[in-house]
Amino acid sequence: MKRVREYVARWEALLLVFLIGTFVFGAGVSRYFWTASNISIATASFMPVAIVALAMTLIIVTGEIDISVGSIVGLCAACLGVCLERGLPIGAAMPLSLVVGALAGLGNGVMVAYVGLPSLVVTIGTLALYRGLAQIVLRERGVSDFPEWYQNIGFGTIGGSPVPWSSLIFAVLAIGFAVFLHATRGGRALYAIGNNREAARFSGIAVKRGLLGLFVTSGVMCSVAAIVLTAYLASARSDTASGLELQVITAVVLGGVDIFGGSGTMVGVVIALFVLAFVQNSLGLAGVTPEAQQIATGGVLIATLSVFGAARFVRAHGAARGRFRRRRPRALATGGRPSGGGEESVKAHAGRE
Amino acid sequence: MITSSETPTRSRQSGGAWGGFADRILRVRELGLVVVLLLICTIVTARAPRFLDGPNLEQVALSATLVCIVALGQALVIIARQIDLSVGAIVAMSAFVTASWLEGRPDGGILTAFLIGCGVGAALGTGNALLVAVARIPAVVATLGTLAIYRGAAIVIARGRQISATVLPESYQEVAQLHIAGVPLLVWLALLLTLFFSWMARYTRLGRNLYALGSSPQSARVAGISETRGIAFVFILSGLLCGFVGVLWGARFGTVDAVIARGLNLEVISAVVVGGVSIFGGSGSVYGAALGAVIFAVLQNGVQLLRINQFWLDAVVGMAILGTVVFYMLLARRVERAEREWRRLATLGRTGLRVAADR
Amino acid sequence: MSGFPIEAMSSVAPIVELRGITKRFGPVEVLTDIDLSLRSGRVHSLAGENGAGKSTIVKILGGVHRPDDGLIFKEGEEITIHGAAEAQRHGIAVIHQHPALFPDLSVAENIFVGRQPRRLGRIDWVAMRREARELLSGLRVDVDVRLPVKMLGIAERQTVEIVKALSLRARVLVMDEPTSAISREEAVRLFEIVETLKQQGVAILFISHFIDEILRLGDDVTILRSGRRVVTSSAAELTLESTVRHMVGRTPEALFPKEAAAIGEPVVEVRGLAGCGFVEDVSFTLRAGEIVGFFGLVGAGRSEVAQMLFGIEPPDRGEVRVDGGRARIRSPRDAMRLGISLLPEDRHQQGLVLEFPIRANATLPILRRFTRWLGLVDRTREAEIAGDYAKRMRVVATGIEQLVNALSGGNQQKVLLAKWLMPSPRILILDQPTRGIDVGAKAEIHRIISQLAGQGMAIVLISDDVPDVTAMADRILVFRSGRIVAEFSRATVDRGSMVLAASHAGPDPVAAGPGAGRP
Amino acid sequence: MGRNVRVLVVLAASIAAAMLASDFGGSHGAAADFELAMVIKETTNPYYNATLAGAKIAAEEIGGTAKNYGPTQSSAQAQIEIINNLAERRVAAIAVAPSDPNAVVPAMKRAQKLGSKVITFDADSAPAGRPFFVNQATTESVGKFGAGKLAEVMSYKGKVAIVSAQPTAANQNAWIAAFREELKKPPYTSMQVVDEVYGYDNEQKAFDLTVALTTKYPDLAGIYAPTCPGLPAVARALESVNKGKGAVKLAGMCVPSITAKYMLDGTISVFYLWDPVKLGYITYYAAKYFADGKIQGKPGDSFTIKEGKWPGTYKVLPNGEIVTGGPLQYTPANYKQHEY
Repeated sequence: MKRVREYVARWEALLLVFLIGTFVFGAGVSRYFWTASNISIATASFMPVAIVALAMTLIIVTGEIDISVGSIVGLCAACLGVCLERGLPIGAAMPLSLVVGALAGLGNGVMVAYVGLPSLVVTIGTLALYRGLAQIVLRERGVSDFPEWYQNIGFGTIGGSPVPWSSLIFAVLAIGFAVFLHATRGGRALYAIGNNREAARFSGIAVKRGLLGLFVTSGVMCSVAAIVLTAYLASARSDTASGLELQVITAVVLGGVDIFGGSGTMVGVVIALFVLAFVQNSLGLAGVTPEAQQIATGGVLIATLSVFGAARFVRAHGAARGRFRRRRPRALATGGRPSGGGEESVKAHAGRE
Repeated sequence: MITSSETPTRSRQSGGAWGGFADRILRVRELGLVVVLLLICTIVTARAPRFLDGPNLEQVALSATLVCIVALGQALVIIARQIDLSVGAIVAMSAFVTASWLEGRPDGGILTAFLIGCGVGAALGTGNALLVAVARIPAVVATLGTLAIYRGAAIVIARGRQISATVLPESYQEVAQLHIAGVPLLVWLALLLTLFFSWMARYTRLGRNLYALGSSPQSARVAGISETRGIAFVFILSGLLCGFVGVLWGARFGTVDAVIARGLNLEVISAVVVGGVSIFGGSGSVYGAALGAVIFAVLQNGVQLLRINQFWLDAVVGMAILGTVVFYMLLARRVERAEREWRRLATLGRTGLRVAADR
Repeated sequence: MSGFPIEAMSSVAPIVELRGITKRFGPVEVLTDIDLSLRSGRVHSLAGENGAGKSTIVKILGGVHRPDDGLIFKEGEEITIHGAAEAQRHGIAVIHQHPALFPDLSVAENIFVGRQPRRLGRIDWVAMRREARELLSGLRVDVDVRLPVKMLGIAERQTVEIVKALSLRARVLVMDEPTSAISREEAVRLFEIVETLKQQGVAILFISHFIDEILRLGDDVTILRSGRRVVTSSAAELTLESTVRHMVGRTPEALFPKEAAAIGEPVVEVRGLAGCGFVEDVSFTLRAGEIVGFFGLVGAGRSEVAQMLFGIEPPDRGEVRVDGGRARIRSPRDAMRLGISLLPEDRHQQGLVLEFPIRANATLPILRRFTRWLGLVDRTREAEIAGDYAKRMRVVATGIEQLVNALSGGNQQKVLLAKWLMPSPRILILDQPTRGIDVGAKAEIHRIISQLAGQGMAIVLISDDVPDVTAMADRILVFRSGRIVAEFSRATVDRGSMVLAASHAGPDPVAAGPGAGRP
Repeated sequence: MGRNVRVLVVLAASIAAAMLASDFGGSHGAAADFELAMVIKETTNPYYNATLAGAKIAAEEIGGTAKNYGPTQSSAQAQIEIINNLAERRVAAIAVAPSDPNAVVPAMKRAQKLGSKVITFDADSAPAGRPFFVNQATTESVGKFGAGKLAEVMSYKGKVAIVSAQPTAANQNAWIAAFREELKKPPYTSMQVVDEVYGYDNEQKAFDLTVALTTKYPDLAGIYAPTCPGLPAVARALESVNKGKGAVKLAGMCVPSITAKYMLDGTISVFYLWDPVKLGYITYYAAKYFADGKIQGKPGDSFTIKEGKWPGTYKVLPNGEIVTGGPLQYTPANYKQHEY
């Protein structure tokens, strides 16, 4: 019992081994893998997904989901494109796209938190809606001619170093999100909501407002990702980032976040992001076709879930014996150990573990 | 004696005012769909009378059939409180496998082709079933994973090849052209399947068990309904129907490659949700999902005919999904409120004594 | 008073009989040497206070628990009941207070789920509805069998469950507190149904908190106390008073009764509070240093009043004054600002986040206090204070980082208490603080409550445990059907009349029909 | 816990062992041999099998290898990843057929910086990204050809609709622009373009849209469909509504292998493309010579193929293009010679 729990709790450690394994594998398949420029570009190419995954982690921790992220990125990219067409400087277009992202997230959030619809259905709807809006504003046009300094956000590196600008943005955001999730009141509240919404409400946590805030945050992060991705692509189009949600959710689940909410760490997700990025990169360097990479990604997702499924099964099995039960009240008065208040029984309890 | 035996004190006759009201509301979903469908048709016809032309209607119906058949399976999956995101990939896989089998056989073997397609579909559906029903991985992520795997595998198998009308047997392609009593065979097939699965969902214990599972898995366990078997059944069935559609796909479009039916999953889920199947399981009807598929087909054709810019289509679809779920939500709340109000009055004793009306 | 004459009792052989049943959980014996006979056409009522062992008997009959000692006979043959399916095979059906049905399926289907009548391989809906209708009308119940169950009230759902049991040819019906969650009128209907069932020859075990129901409905009555059978007798030989005496016992142990404390100024004044659908006209005053007991049965409105005061469910009408000023409480946070804490009834659903460690659970409502700039939590201080409180509550655990789901019920309750004391409330509402925990922990919690009152805290203690309330409370308000129906002071309290007030004794509600039984 | 650590150690060790067992640091001498990496729009399009076949013919003639790299579905982002990977592998030459002319430019520049020779073929990028573009046929010639031939079979009058691929596909947009431009000219004044729809490279969409077009314009006389997976679907849709076999004149561009049937039965009246095999062939030559330093890739440079399948002299035009040929119409007589 204890071992399985520890095992899951140490998911991050296992991921780290995976990551190291990936590096070993990458170095094995190509002598160009372990070069500064390759590490740099592999990192840069994954940053849009990574940025969106940060907010998605928070959403999944609360037990909700946002399928519409790819479309919000597309909508924000379209917004950047239209602004550029209209002659607006990119410096002004970026805040505007942040506002658009926030509004898109607000739409999701209101429907989920205040109208009370399931987030899966809402975001499937907005997945189509936001992509449609992007198509309406940008139609068949692809907008390019972004200024050089802006394009640098996507591809360029800081000074002479191999560190891409986008990874700097990600690093700052990731630290911010990790601190928020693990060290602040708000983060604690998210876990509480994900584990037991009712108890969170009884503890004075504003659940609805919290969820609304999360979806808005997700919208804003999508917008940041759109800014990075548009710079990376040097081009804004209505189909930007279609299918992004799949990679994002894969990364978050691989990172050890329970799809039902309540557990998972930002460190796990960040490591998982890098695992995915470098698995794809090394497979690419090895000349493996994209579809094989796709199969590999799907397989990794299924394998991860099987591990969690097994852990959950063991946990549920334990619950049947009155241990580690989740969400279900234990009838300790009539079953189990009626004299649990005593020092003795707790020792016995601990001893059994 | 405890009871004043001659007066049954409470009544909820279907003939009574309340019963009628409740019945009406319960039927509103499918009825509303028909109304919406007619409304869309009317609007489109008013602005573009050619909508009603024979060939156009026929083609709209044909477009609806493929989505419709997949939606039947998906409806049962969702009724059982699951979801299958891998449908498009299964369609592609079975279509490609079937087409490549047919490629060297100009003289047909159509029945075998159908068996192969359905077999591939059922096999892939079994994969989903194992993951969800046996390994207990949540359906959303499990089928998200298999979506990637199945699609990837299809592409690997196809190796960038397209199988076209040029090499496919004529008899196979004619399947899509056949008419019976002036109506295309495919439409008949979809109609038959819709009727069959509506019947199955309503008139067999198996079908009712799926509703029971979706409505309350805990109660189902108490009632001795096997969750594992129910979930496995719906996923395998969904796969099977996708396989069937895969075969029809090649016959209708004449060209098959590994990337066909991309995005079909969202299209199908939208049709099912708009068709009134609750995403939480347990309620909704199979023919509602079929109606949902028809509505989307008409909507797509209508957007074209009304010369609405094609770029608006996705937005319209998104609005349609959100609109219907909000509508169903409000409807459910309204029923609940009516119910609560009724209870309150009953508790206050004002309507507590209602004489039974005869049936 | 009802169907069969008393003399018939011995002449009818029992369908199911329990002999010398003993059940232990660990070292604690919860049932000792219980004999019980259920006879065709007779209602056997089971009475007893919380923890007397009633629900354990239900679980033994339903196949959830197996007795450690003793035998079960069915029509003279010894049987074992292992699991719900086996109970069903023996013709024993348990009607739970909250039936496990399928909310989206119709009444008819719920009755016949998994064994719908078929004709030519298809479900014969017409026959199914007809049979369902017949079964229901056999009980003289009139429910549209096509309605989905989610549109029915609890009473009607129970009826559906009963009909389902009958259609499964149940000969023994165990009704576990069926009336505690339904209205009086609905209860009256239920009794009519029970009467019909009797005539059909079903044996019924009826469990209730309502003594008048027990006496009126039961042909035989068994009264339990602390897992032992105190008396089995014909209902006619018992009176309300004697029943209560048997239930309560002569010298119930008082666990750490409240120490005297100076009672100060009024802190909370509630006038005409109404809401949650059925709570009406609740008024009371709460003073500093005072413990006010809310006594009543489940569903009487006690918890609802508490939740309205804490902003979980905003009231429809009424006025709440805190320290003389009118208070607007729209959310738990508003309530906490006014110095109100609520220790909720359901520890697992509403109280604790089971996957959190003790520390995080305890500090959840007041995390704000440990946050520095940007909302960062000061873990050191958090751990310090959480540890402090855990120590004061004498929580037994490996440390404050232990997850609460690994704690015993009593220790979980102490963590919950610590959680709600941390905001330093002036008004503390405790909803069943000692439910489901062992004696030692109970005494400790009582000690803490008493101390808190001594420090001038105003306390509401909600409980349906008679000795607890009488030992702890300075004043007791008795709730029934959403209203306060009686008030006792510490000096004048009499357990018997308290129990009677809570359980509908007064003008006879059953005989008087619908609408009666309300003050 | 101890068990845990052991599990991790064993896991790590086995991964390491697996890595070593696979050819760690093995022979990666590919850089010594010349490889032309052809970054295509999508791997599911048989057209690119033809260009690769051409490149392979050239490779036989002058040495080296050619290989296709591409996403399964047209996506600029996926192409960028691929170019980046190829650049990291220091592939000698990369020929790109960009999905988005601008998006690939930074990646192409980066690849050049890392030492690969990067050119475009089939579709052009923004000129900043490449020294030259191997063009199968000029945009104008493709559009003009379609317009002229379609007008001929339509007798220079009637309504024309266009079924395009992705709204963002630059190639298609350019051809369609040329097509529309051509139809504005005097001989075509009684022809009007009434609509343009996007089939998104999706058979189902193209099919449904064509049906809607024929309903919307009952007097529609012609359709121009310069989209490869789209054209067979358009043809099949016309047949399904009984407007096939020349009732509505259809002109389009695709490869014969998947489309010939509809040309043979008369549904497609004008069926053309260019020679993709030759495109691949010339691309390979140009890339190899460029990588070998035989040409600088500047306007005015030229190279000559003396012995080979398509001998001749090819010149980089002032606009940076090498044009390999022109539109090629497939007829029942010649389509069998074009096995792609």
